[in-house]
Amino acid sequence: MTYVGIIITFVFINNFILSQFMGLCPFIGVSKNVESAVGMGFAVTFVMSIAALATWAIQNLILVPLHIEFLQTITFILMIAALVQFVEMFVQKSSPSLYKALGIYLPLITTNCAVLGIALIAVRSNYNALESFVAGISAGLGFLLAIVLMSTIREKLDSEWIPKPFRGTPIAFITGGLMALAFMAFDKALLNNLIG
Amino acid sequence: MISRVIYAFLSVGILGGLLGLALAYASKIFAVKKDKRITDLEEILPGANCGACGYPGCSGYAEAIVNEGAEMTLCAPGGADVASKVGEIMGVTVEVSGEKMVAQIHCHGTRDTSKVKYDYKGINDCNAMHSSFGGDKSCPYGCLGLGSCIKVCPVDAISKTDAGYLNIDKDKCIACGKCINVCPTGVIKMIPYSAKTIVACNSKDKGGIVRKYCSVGCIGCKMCEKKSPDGGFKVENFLAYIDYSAEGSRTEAIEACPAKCIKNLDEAQ
Amino acid sequence: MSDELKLSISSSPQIHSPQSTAKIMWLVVAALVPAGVWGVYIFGLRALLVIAVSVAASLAAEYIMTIVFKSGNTLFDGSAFVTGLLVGYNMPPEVPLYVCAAASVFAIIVVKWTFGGLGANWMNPALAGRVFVFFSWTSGMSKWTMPRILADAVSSASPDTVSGATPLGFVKTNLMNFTGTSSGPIDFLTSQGYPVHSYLDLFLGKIPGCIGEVSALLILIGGIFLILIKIVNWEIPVFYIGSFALLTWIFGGLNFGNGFFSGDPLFHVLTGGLMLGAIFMATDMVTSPVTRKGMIIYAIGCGFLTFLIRSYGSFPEGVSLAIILMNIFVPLINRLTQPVKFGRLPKEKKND
Amino acid sequence: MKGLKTFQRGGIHPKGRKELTNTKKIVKADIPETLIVPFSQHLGAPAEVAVAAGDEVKEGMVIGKPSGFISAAIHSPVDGKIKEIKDIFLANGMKSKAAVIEKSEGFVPVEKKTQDWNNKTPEELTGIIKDSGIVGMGGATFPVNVKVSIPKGEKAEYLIVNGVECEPYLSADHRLMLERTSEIIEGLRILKKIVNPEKVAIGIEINKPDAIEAIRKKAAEEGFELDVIPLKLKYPQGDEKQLIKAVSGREVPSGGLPIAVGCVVINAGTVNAIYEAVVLEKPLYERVVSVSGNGIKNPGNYLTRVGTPVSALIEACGGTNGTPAKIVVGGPMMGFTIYDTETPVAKGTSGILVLTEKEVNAEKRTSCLSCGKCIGVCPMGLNPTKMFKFIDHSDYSGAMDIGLMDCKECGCCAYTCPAHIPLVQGMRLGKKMARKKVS
Amino acid sequence: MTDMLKIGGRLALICAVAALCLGAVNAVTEPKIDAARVEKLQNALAQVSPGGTIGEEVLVDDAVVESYYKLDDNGKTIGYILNLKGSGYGGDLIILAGFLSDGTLYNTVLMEDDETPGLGKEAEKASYMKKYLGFSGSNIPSAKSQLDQTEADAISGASITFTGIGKALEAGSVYVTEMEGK
Amino acid sequence: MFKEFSKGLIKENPVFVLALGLCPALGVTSKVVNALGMGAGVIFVLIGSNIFVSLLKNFIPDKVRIPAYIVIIASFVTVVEMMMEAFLPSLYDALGVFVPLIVVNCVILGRAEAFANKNGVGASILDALGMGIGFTLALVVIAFVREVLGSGSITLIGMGSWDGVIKIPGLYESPIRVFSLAAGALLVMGYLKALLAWSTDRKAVKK
Ligand SMILES: Cc1cc2nc3c(=O)[nH]c(=O)nc-3n(C[C@H](O)[C@H](O)[C@H](O)COP(=O)(O)O)c2cc1C
Ligand SMILES: Cc1cc2nc3c(=O)[nH]c(=O)nc-3n(C[C@H](O)[C@H](O)[C@H](O)COP(=O)(O)O)c2cc1C
Ligand SMILES: Cc1cc2nc3c(=O)[nH]c(=O)nc-3n(C[C@H](O)[C@H](O)[C@H](O)COP(=O)(O)O)c2cc1C
Ligand SMILES: Cc1cc2nc3c(=O)[nH]c(=O)nc-3n(C[C@H](O)[C@H](O)[C@H](O)CO)c2cc1C
Ligand code: SF4
Ligand code: SF4
Ligand code: SF4
Ligand code: SF4
Ligand code: FES
Repeated sequence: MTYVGIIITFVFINNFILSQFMGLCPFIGVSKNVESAVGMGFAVTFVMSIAALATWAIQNLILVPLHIEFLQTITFILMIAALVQFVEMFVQKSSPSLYKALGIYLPLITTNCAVLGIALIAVRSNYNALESFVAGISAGLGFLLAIVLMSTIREKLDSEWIPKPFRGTPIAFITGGLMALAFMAFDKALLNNLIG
Repeated sequence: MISRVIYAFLSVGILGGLLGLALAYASKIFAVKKDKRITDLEEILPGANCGACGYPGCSGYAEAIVNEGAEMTLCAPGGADVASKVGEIMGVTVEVSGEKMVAQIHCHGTRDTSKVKYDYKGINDCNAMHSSFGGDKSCPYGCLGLGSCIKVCPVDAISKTDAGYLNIDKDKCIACGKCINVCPTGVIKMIPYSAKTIVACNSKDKGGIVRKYCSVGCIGCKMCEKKSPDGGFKVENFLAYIDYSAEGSRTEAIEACPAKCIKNLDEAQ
Repeated sequence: MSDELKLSISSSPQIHSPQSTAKIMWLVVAALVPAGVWGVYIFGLRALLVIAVSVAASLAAEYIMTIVFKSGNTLFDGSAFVTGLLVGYNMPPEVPLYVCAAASVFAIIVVKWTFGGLGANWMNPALAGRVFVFFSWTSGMSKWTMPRILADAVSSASPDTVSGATPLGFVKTNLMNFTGTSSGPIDFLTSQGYPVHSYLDLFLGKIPGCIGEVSALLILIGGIFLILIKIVNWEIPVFYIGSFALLTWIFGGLNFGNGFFSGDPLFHVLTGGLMLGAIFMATDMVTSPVTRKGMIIYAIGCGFLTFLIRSYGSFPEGVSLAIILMNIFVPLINRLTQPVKFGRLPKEKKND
Repeated sequence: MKGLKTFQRGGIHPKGRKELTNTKKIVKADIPETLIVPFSQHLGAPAEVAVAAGDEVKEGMVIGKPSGFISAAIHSPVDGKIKEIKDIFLANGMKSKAAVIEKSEGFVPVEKKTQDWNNKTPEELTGIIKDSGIVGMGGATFPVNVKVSIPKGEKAEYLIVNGVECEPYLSADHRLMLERTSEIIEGLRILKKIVNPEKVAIGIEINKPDAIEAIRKKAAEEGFELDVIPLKLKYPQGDEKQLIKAVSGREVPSGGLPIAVGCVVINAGTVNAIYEAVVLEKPLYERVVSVSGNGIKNPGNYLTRVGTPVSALIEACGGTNGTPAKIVVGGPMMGFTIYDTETPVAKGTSGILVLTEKEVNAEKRTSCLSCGKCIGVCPMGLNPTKMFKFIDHSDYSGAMDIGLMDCKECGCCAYTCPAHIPLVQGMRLGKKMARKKVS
Repeated sequence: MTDMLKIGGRLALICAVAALCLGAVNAVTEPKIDAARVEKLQNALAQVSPGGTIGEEVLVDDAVVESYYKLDDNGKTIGYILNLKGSGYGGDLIILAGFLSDGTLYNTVLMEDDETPGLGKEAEKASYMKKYLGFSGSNIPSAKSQLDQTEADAISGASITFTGIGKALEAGSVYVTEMEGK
Repeated sequence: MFKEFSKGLIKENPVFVLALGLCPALGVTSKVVNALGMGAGVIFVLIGSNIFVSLLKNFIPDKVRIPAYIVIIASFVTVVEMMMEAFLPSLYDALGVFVPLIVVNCVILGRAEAFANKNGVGASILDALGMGIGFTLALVVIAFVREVLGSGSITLIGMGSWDGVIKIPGLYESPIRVFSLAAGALLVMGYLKALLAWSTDRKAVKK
């Protein structure tokens, strides 16, 4: 698949949130206001792109040559966890203001399925290093798009009188559901028609 | 087969070791001191984020205690319990005074019992209505009943009774004072949690005037004073006040009040 | 105690323009009536039944929700009526009745009242309802009937090429297997023996399609009426249709193996419910941006997405999906297009 | 209509209804037996009560002294006796102290003689204005002596007279410009001496062609250099920011004063009051009030003593027609409803309207449709629906952040809103609560 | 420094032990997994094969055909089984199809897909794939209009899948005839 | 002790109340049987990892706590994965990528962090069991609603000649397909949560 195809696929068609069910916890949890959604979105994009690259290296430089693919999960997640922690420490030291903005989300990212998800999907799709990286960025951007749109809608909803039982996460899920309904406009066939 | 197990053992072990070393090293060079007391405080504060302390939420207060030396007794919802725990963490003993207070609305008048001046058309908000001639009730002291306090109460302690006046559930109230702050008429006042009675009127007008506009208002007749010799009641400015520190039964005064504006709180709920 | 006559006290302004929500809604209903009457005329009473069931389901759902949420009676503000009517207009005439009822119920209960009723929803209820049933019962939502007034043309055409497809759907699905050359959709329809192949038929509405979408003419008249009485802003329909037509003209020919700038915007504008969508649905005030600039961005977005889905997507039309997709962006657009405050103009030079 | 000046953004066109009164000559209203004179008739600190119950007072005597920099003196409108000092509600719903004055029997107003003012310095003239208790009569009742004292470092290029009178129903300024043309020109001479502007202009909406003509003619006759600018019909053109924009193309910065763009705006009626204060030595205790509305039997313009209860003035017009829906003090767009017709006329009272249901067009409020009409008509470029929603959810600082304090409460948004949402009341509530929080 | 070594060492130990255990489990499960995979493929091959012995898998470089198996009946090639890749509604479709040597489709199964349950997923059923059997080349249906009314109704709402499979099979059939022609 | 177990069922239900582990809760719930399978996998991993974390809590250095926990978790997940692929291949196919994603199921790491590293083995097992069953319960409820509405059927574990599918007449022929898709999953989740909020609110009022 071309790079354009990868981008369109992961941003729109297989949007991690709206069609793949990955990364829902932060999507619901951190979308209450636009600022934190943007912060989370960029943090996830950053980690996803690096993770996709790093796990590609593990897969192709260690696991495959040694025929120990069954250790995929454990090595990938180990890598991701360390990576996230590393990034967290680095940011905390080098830019306290950025840390204030992003820091609280970074630990959440370790347990965000989207990161491991993109690593596994990139490997299963036999992407090369650059493709994995692009897939990581695109999937991150797809997440960013979804969470930012979600947060703008939730901010609008903050100024309505939502019926009480629906306030908070229930309405967020329903909003996400309606978004997913609309995103069904983007399907594989559309991609195939578009880029042949 | 065996060789793969060995590879697995070695490679993952090495990977783990390297990452562990890197992280350990990184945590050293990137070390940032964070006062542990703040996290400890955050844990013991109730987490209601009600703002009664005057800081942006519980964690803001925690930071303020450590960094700015803020008072340790400001958390109303937590009360004495939390204050002493805060003291423990900060290494001082905190004097905590008094028992838990709760807010109560000192008016049981409704638009059926009190005279209405005009036909209000506008936002359902006490402050908005109060801007127009002090509200549509002829009584300038009473509760306007549009529920601005209900809206601000962080714990939903205030609700409308079937009779039409508002009541505060003393078990829910965390004494954050938001309702008192928002209420334009000053009809909400704090009373001790253990209080069993209130004077459900706030009118400081003379009895004759009160009679004209409200059928359940305090007329300042001093009947309650007479019926509670232990000093439980005091009338000032034509309005009866309860001295909650004075012991004694209040049933007689409740019975005697001609305006029936002294209420037993348990019944009022 | 309040028996004497009291003067009303209200905040300024003390007078008000004659508009009101209910008036707006009922005027929209009035503007929609001609297109619906035409639909019933050409598709028969079954179409009327579909509309009636949609409206009834919508009103019933609204009524139930006002009771559940203990809000005042809102049946007569007309908004549920408009939603129901538009659901009905967006259904094929032969749709199973449970499908259109489900669309209305979904629209009112899930899309509108879950968020708090009129004005609180962020997605167009009628369209969300339509998309919901479309994805749920795809085949039931793609059974088309030829208009009665085309009976002659149909009987002369070979029956299996026209087993009830809309012109747009026909062109799109059959183009996949098409190997000849064709200058454009109208030419293609003619060459395949499809009974409708003149712009005039498309414009007047002598085509199969959803009940309310077929007559571009009557929709246009209703729309102009609403624009004139300032209920609908002209920006949204004009920029929606305009950007869509432009894109179609530039890229639309590619599907036929022709070059750029050879598309047929007229065909695409007159088919597939674009008119109904652009004039009556994209303009729903609740779910469109509030400022002029925002409306224009939104309308162009609708135009682009409609083009994208129509030309490349798996579904023949793209209007409903495009609009609800853009609905998602409306809060963001509103954030980015705040009005410019008075007093931002730099101070003039003192000595000029 | 083309080519006429106006402001650009927003604005509305409510029905003018000027025909009810704009041909009615100003007549003197009977002075009632009892007058109620509030001590707070202006923007700023209430005047300090300078009399006590039982005191005898004379027409024009100071009964309230200014109590701060922004404050104004209050004068007795009649000869009589102070019956009591009590708390009353003003038309705007606020409490104020007021003197209840019983007119002495056989009181006849004194005829004033003209004085020569040409040898007075600007400072002396400002002093006279201050002592006469002149406040802006265009609605804001801002003490005029403060307004005309140009701060150091600023220069007034434009002195703009506000003859717009954009509020429906009202025609008091219109009649003043017609009937007191030379007085207004003389008043302008005084002002010109105080303010020392480069240009003097008067903006008048073209629904008052006779006033435009009269002023133009008189100024030419008297050789007074005056730019008479006819303006397109649009509410709220009379608001000073909009007027400055229309006349000079300048935009007063948010939170700034007109002087920041070199302008001073004075209402036409105020100019007349300045004339009376300086030339006739008559403090401000009398003004022209338009009494109008379909609920009034004989609408008209009345020269009314401050302190006259609304009921007395309505009586003077032959009473009401049927049951009124609202009694409004001021114009229909900015004015206040009252419930008690004993409310007195004050210095800023430009009109008394008795409105019927049909004129009011009140309907049930529904939820906001996000139609954006309120945004389109807001002359200040604000987002009323968003501010209202913030306020509705008690987020006052959210509303402040998007410009709540710039809101003029002109009412364009609420007038237009198809959902009949009381937007202006929301803005007021928001400002009130925001202040409450701050203090 | 020792602190760091302790941290690194302990993490390494945990990792290594974990890997060791996994290696052990893998040693047990892997043969089973492989066997199951082979069995599945064998079953499918047998199902679509018109007869003969199934040869080695030959990988090819083609847009649609991924690989083929020659079917040999005593030295005579009676047909081929092709591993085809088509494109459906939800992504790629992996199809195993047995052709006679004249390109006629003998039998076919859908091995992998990401289609919608109730619509495209129906193609995993033999009854769905029946519509293609017995045709060759461009006669293999790939549009609704090539079916009669009842059959067309059966795929209503899933014609993208139908077209995708049909097109892939057609390409497979053409590939077979070309191979034979050479 | 019982409290450790029971709290996970409703009061601190990981999915409905703590809003953790949402992805599998929505990703694999188009059929009841998948929910059961996923639940079983999660229970196994939860118990295993809780035991080991609480055993090793003093051995694991604080600085590499998270990587260490996650390695432990990942090991159990891999065991589940390999076992499932070997012995239950059809379930493995149905659950797809969500099996390895159990690793990042926030519930598990959450429990390791919040409970097992502070408590003894016994309590940790009970906690894991409660949370795991609570998780499974939530998944089954979601799957039940989604499958009934979206497919018109209820798929349980097949036995012998019975394929495990209960068909619901009427709905089975024309199900509301959206509920078996992503959009429907989110909607169902939203309404179930609202229902829970409403009922707890009502209970509170009654008291
Ligand atoms: C606090 C305050 C100070 C003011 N100071 C001045 C001033 O120094 N000079 C001036 O020309 N106007 C001054 N103004 C008057 C305003 O320019 C304006 O005329 C007044 O607010 C009424 O305008 P409006 O009716 O358009 O609201 C002041 C107003 C306020 C509220
Ligand atoms: C919405 C609005 C409308 C106004 N309309 C008029 C008007 O029609 N005529 C007028 O003289 N002043 C009007 N004003 C008051 C002017 O802004 C300004 O205060 C006045 O012209 C200053 O003159 P003054 O201080 O002499 O009153 C209006 C103010 C507002 C906020
Ligand atoms: C939720 C959903 C799932 C769909 N899944 C499939 C599918 O699996 N296979 C397919 O060919 N088309 C699928 N479609 C595409 C549409 O049904 C498409 O309109 C249809 O295939 C073409 O229409 P027709 O078959 O009625 O001619 C799906 C559509 C929707 C809305
Ligand atoms: C111009 C106009 C267009 C409308 N279009 C729609 C529509 O497309 N769909 C709909 O459900 N309601 C529509 N309504 C009705 C109403 O706005 C809708 O019920 C609200 O979205 C419900 O909150 C429309 C109303 C107006 C005034
Ligand atoms: S107590 Fe105060 S805030 Fe509450 S309803 Fe009464 S007047 Fe309003
Ligand atoms: S708002 Fe009032 S009633 Fe509510 S908790 Fe605070 S003090 Fe108590
Ligand atoms: S009242 Fe305020 S918000 Fe409304 S139009 Fe006027 S200035 Fe704008
Ligand atoms: S005019 Fe009224 S309905 Fe329209 S956006 Fe403004 S507040 Fe909402
Ligand atoms: S389970 Fe996926 S992010 Fe939490």
